[in-house]
Amino acid sequence: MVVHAVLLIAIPLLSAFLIPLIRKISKWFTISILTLNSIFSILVLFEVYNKGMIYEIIAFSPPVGIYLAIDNLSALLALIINVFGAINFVSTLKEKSFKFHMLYLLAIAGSTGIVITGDIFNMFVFFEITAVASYALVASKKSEKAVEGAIKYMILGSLGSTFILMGIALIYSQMKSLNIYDIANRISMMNENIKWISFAFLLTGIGVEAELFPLNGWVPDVYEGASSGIASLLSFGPSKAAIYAIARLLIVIFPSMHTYEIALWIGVATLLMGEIAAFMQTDAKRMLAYSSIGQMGLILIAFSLVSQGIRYSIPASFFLIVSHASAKSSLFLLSHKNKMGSALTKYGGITAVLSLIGMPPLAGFWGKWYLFLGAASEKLWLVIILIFFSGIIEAAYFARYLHRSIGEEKMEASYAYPMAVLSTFSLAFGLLPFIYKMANMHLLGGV
Amino acid sequence: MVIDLIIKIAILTGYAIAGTAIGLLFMGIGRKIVARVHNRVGPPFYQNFIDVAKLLSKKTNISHGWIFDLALLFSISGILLTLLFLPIGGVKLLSMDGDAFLVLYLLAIPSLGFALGAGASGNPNAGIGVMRALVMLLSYELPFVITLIALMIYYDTTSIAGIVESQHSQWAIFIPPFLLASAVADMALQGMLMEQPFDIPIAPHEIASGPMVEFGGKYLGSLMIYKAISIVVETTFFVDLFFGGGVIAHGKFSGIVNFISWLVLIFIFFTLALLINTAFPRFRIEQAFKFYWKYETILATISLIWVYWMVIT
Amino acid sequence: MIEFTIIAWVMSFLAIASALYAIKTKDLLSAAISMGIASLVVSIMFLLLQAPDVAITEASIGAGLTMAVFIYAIGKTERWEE
Amino acid sequence: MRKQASVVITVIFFLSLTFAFYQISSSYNYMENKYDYTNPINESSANESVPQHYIKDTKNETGAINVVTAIVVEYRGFDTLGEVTVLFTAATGVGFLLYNLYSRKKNKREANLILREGSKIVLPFALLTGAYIFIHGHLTPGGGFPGGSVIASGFLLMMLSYPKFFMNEKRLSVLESLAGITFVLIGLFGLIFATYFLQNYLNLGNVGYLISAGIIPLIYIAVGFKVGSELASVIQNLKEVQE
Repeated sequence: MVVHAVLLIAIPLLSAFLIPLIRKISKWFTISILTLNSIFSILVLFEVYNKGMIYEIIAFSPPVGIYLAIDNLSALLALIINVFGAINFVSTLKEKSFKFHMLYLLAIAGSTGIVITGDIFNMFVFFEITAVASYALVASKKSEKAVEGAIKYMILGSLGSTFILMGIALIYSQMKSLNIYDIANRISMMNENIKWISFAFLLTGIGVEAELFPLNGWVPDVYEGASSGIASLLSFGPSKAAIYAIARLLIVIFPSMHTYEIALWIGVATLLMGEIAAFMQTDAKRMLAYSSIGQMGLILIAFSLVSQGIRYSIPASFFLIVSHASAKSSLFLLSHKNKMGSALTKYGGITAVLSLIGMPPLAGFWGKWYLFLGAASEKLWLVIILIFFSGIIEAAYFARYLHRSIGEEKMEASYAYPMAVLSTFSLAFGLLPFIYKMANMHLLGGV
Repeated sequence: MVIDLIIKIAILTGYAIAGTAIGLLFMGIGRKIVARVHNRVGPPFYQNFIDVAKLLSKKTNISHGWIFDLALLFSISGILLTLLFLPIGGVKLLSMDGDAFLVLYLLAIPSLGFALGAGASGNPNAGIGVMRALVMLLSYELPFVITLIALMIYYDTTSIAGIVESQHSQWAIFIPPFLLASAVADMALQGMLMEQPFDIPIAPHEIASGPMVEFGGKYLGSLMIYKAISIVVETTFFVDLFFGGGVIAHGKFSGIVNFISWLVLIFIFFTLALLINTAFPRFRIEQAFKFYWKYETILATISLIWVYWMVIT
Repeated sequence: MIEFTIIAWVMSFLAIASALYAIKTKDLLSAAISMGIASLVVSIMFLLLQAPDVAITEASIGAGLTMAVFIYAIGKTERWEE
Repeated sequence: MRKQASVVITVIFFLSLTFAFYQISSSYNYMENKYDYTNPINESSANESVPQHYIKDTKNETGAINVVTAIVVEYRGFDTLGEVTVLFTAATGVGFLLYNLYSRKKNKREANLILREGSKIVLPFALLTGAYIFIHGHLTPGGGFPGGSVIASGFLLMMLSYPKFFMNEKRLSVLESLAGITFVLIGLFGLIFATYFLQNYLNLGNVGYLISAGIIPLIYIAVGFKVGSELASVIQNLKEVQE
């Protein structure tokens, strides 16, 4: 069956607009819409899997109009965002306000839009939707910490949006086009200085959302303050979409040795900062937040190894994204009580932690392994040592975390079931054979 | 198809049984050697076989839930999987690009397994032991990884089999920087084997065997099997890296010769570890940490830079 | 053409000056009002640059609604910055 | 320390921007350059720069005289849908966060007589202007966003002069969602009656007349209602909130 990819965005938007009219049943309506959207995202993934990259024109043919360009990685990310969003919604069932459901749908739609759009300004618009929805969702707990985190996030996020807009304006001033692939094909015509300045602006702007090194001051506060369901949403939704946007920037628009190098060292700095800070935390949620930063650094490293190790880099990022999205979101759900009482939560928590540390045969292991291979093929031995070093630190604090959080207290079913299901994904993606084929296919279009 | 599978399963079982037997034998001989150093007679060398048989035939009444069971299974399967990836006497069973990283990860599995088991058992001594074991893991991995990367840079491969094959003409130990690196790696081996002065996690006199304190009966028997295989695996890893997997002959009966030389080599390094064990008192945990992260890491880095310099000139 | 240049310079100067004043002053109310002035001046600039669409939007949102929101917010909190 | 750092960062930011814009002006004039588009999609027939395409072909392709409107609603209609949603999200977020903090204070100071009476006269004209701006979006400068904000500023005037003035929250949000649904449905009808999402499937009509340009006026009316009601509700929320 052929599915229009634009429905992935249009349906959540339509239902978000519809919810104020049907306030009474908004919860069940949202669940059914999220389910529908997950089914669509699965269909889109299969279509991409069969056909390769798919395009969906909106209104006019590009470069005059806008189109959606869905490659394998973005189809996978759309799947992750939508399916995980549907599963994770179960944990927020206690929220009664229909506005919460609207914001949730909008955050999902925005993150999906970032990954599937083929137009750089359209990407900015979806960044805005995602960011604004996330600010409100973070503050929805209404505790002092939540509001503090949300305000920090909002200030940095709006600065970041300004930077993105500046970068896009500079690109448009030179290329007279906003289509990513069109820009990529003609990037050599661009003035060298403007290219660099716009790259810097875009990296800075998206880096706020992607939790990169100097721009991630908001991360621990936000994850600590937000309620568990929302922290989980942030860990698989907006941050993954943003890191994918950076990948498009690096691999498609500005492919050159220097950009890869810059991204590589930013990634390494992010990784080390995140892991070392996580090791020193005493609060579980803050530890998970810093560990998220570290993982984002890993994913960025994977994306920046594309000059020699492209054979390995895309599978590496693929598995790292899957592993981090599933494991970290399930751990954030666990951090609601932070005690693994029942067998279900024990299973979920242990699987998630092992996948994050990188134990075979879970998805996290394949990610790290391909990452090592990619780094070795580029002869970046120092990077390997640093990644390994951070991996050891990660293992140490996660082992401490496991050791402390195994206990007798039970969690509510609305948290226990989603977290178990979410962490199953890192197991399933580590084992399913067709995933390997998918991961090894060329990604990001014919660039 | 089916026959292939059966053959594979048979080979795996054979590896497991052989590894266990060699390990238990070594442990028995080791007990004898330690006793001689202490000027005692010591148990016979087959004592460990008897111990394991006895423990496995015992009935276990105490259980701490499925995580506790899983932890042990986890550790044993991790160490068995590692064994399959290590070439023995130059004969490789499984091999792929980048399996050196895989083995490093696999070697960390048992520690995590024990952390899980200890967490599930709830014994405070086990908790202390696990914390120490994790700090030890943290300590010795870093210098070890640096030496491993020095090897990878020199031989330009990321698979252990590749490293072993590259050493056919000349063992790595005869190249000056790797002499230094092997000294570092040997100390890391001492930590991996949990022999003195690095037996802090077990610390028989302080915390009653640390992570393993709650294991009894069948569990203790399987634990001994795990210990036996881990001796073989860890020494083999060391020998593979620096002694070319013990490969000395290429020819008609080279398989047997190489197997024997491998056996001799791993026995030598196990004995070396035991002798160090008998001669030194135990470090405190922060001393061990400092030892590894200060002196060992510096030496390893020196050898890495030396190798790098050799490669680029 | 010379008139246009003069008006553009004056307008830019006014916009920058009022924006700087908004940063400098300790009185939040006058800061909000001077931000409104800056928006108004910028909207005139848009008009001069033949972008009437943007000019209408900037005038009503930048000079009208945003300022009102700021003034309501200041009314609920404190007028003077420490 | 922090202050110095922020000054340094700001200076660097502006220097790089200035440098970039200087480079733009000194690089080349785009109207003289004709590019070959390497087409991302095979069917695309564009063979010139995008701005030139907008200026030359807007009238034939969309039937709108106002090029800006054509770009905003037709060529880049998806972006506009997104921007409307951003505003919607912000309004929803404000309403969601301030929901518990409402208080209808009784004793508020009244504005003076001139403002009160004057605003009564001005309000109808403000609403009319707003409506004109968004209905004639495809003919004259303006459109949904400016029109909506003009309408909202009319209500702002009422709020300033009558502190007890208050709009029904529920009706506002119903209006808002109806307008949003209209926009998305128009897009989805494009998928059904034509090929693409948001494609113009109505008759373009006589270029220059009020009823022309297909879906553009419809979308702009929806956007106007949406923006007006959203901004009004945001202001009302912020006005009613108590610390």
